[in-house]
Amino acid sequence: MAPNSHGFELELAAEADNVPLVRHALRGLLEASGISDERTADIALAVTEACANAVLHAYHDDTGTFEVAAELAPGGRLFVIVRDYGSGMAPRVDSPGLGVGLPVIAAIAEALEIDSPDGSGTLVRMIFDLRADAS
Amino acid sequence: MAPNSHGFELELAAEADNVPLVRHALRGLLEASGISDERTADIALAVTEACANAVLHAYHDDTGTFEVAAELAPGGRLFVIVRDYGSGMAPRVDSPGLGVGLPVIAAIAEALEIDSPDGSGTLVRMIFDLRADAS
Amino acid sequence: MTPGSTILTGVNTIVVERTEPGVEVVVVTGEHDLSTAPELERQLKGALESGAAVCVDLMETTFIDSSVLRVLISAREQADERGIGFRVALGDTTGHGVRRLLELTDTERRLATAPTRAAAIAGATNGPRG
Amino acid sequence: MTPGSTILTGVNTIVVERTEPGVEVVVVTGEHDLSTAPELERQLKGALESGAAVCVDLMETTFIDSSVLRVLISAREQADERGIGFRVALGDTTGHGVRRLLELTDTERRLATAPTRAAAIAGATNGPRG
Ligand SMILES: Nc1ncnc2c1ncn2[C@@H]1O[C@H](COP(=O)(O)OP(=O)(O)O)[C@@H](O)[C@H]1O
Ligand SMILES: Nc1ncnc2c1ncn2[C@@H]1O[C@H](COP(=O)(O)OP(=O)(O)O)[C@@H](O)[C@H]1O
Repeated sequence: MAPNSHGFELELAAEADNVPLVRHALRGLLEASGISDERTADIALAVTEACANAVLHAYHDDTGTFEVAAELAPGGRLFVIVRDYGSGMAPRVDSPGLGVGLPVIAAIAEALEIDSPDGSGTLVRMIFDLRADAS
Repeated sequence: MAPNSHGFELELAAEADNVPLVRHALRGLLEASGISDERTADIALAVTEACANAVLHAYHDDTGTFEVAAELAPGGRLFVIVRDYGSGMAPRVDSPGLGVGLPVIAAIAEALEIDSPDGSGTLVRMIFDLRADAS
Repeated sequence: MTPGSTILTGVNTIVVERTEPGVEVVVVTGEHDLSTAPELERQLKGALESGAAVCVDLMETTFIDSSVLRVLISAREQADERGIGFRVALGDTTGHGVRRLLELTDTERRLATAPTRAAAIAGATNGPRG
Repeated sequence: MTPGSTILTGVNTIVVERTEPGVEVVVVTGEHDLSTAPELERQLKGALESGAAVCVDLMETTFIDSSVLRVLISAREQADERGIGFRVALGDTTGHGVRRLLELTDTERRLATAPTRAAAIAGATNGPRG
């Protein structure tokens, strides 16, 4: 759980109040690496949306946990994984959300990957380009 | 564009009437490979949703094309790529759709990957497990 | 927009039957997706404006995508708002592709389904919540 | 639900100011997401029920996620429905994280924005479409 200069890992209860903690860790990592504030804000948005999905959709009425791992990679990239052990991707026509979470992540990240390992929740992998002018 | 026993590639105008053609090619490929009707229907649904997104969201008022490539891989897997050259992922709060396309794909596919190569549309990669009992 | 996939599979049709009094039966056959969803929407709109109850027969439907599901859900909502009887016939002969989408999205109840066409017609003509 | 992130960044607050006659100014400071969206929703509901015009001040907001955007869009829609003046102040001091989400989702116009707090208050008190 201790951040270091290359990345961090967090394991958190799937509760809304824990999502700001993830942004805090992420900012710590990116600021130490000299990434622009703008790019940091973009990445914080995408990672927040992924965490929000784990909190809002993975566990229905149950409680559970989610994990976030971030790693700075050579070549100016950041890898982030958000994983839950909930229901797996469950499309809902009555989502309380705005429905823009996944497309927002896809628009900000260079690549978004969603795995649904059988019977063990959802794993969301994001790759971010850290150059300030990356879209 | 000719289907063969291992896969097919299609390049189509981004129009709704072309989406059934993709399912037709997909069924040809999967039937020849002895995949169960149930699993074929699941995969047809996921691929349809990806194509529908290229048709409905990529080009706004413009016209354009989309490409579909499918390949049977060793180990009982099917790789499918749906690519457009449109706006790139553009989250819309007023989408005319039901908003379940991406989660439906993620629920059916073993893995869903969305790349937004700078300035050249959206590339959606799906990996399907072909065993009949895969979820 | 014509049902462009007819040539591929032979029987992708949307037909409104008015053989039973007081109910319009919209029979959806074969596979349907964004290419035919607008036509289905038009037919359902007509049926909902007819004053009769509405039954959507999916017994011979092999495939639907989320565009079609959206049209069906919205028809059911409109029927409820206007107090029109509405049922969707979804049974053993309905294709796996249809059931799968309803299962994944947990929308079977939202559509007010009945297991046979006769049951759907009976349910629809008993009023919106009959 | 308390604004749980206050300890982290010091100033994530939602404060309703009633210093100007005829307008409730909901001042959103710092970063906000699903953890504070319900509180914002409650405050906006209260403001919309006060009978006054409503201004949401995002001049010192550094970050919002789509939960917060949903609450803002829905407040604007409710204001329009009830004929209540509504504006969102979104200016140079507003954080990049806020602008980025509005850009990506193309929702700036949908929120009825004004570039300063004064302009937002003036716009809101001139009526819903003033
Ligand atoms: N971690 C998850 N577990 C289960 N379902 C998920 C998860 N993430 C997303 N989903 C499903 O995908 C849908 C789309 O997610 P998103 O685009 O973020 O929109 P929203 O969360 O606003 O509905 C959600 O409504 C939900 O049904
Ligand atoms: N190929 C694409 N190009 C641009 N935007 C896309 C594309 N695919 C998806 N999107 C965006 O992602 C959103 C979510 O897609 P989806 O889950 O399929 O729901 P729906 O298509 O019903 O809105 C769409 O509303 C759209 O804004």
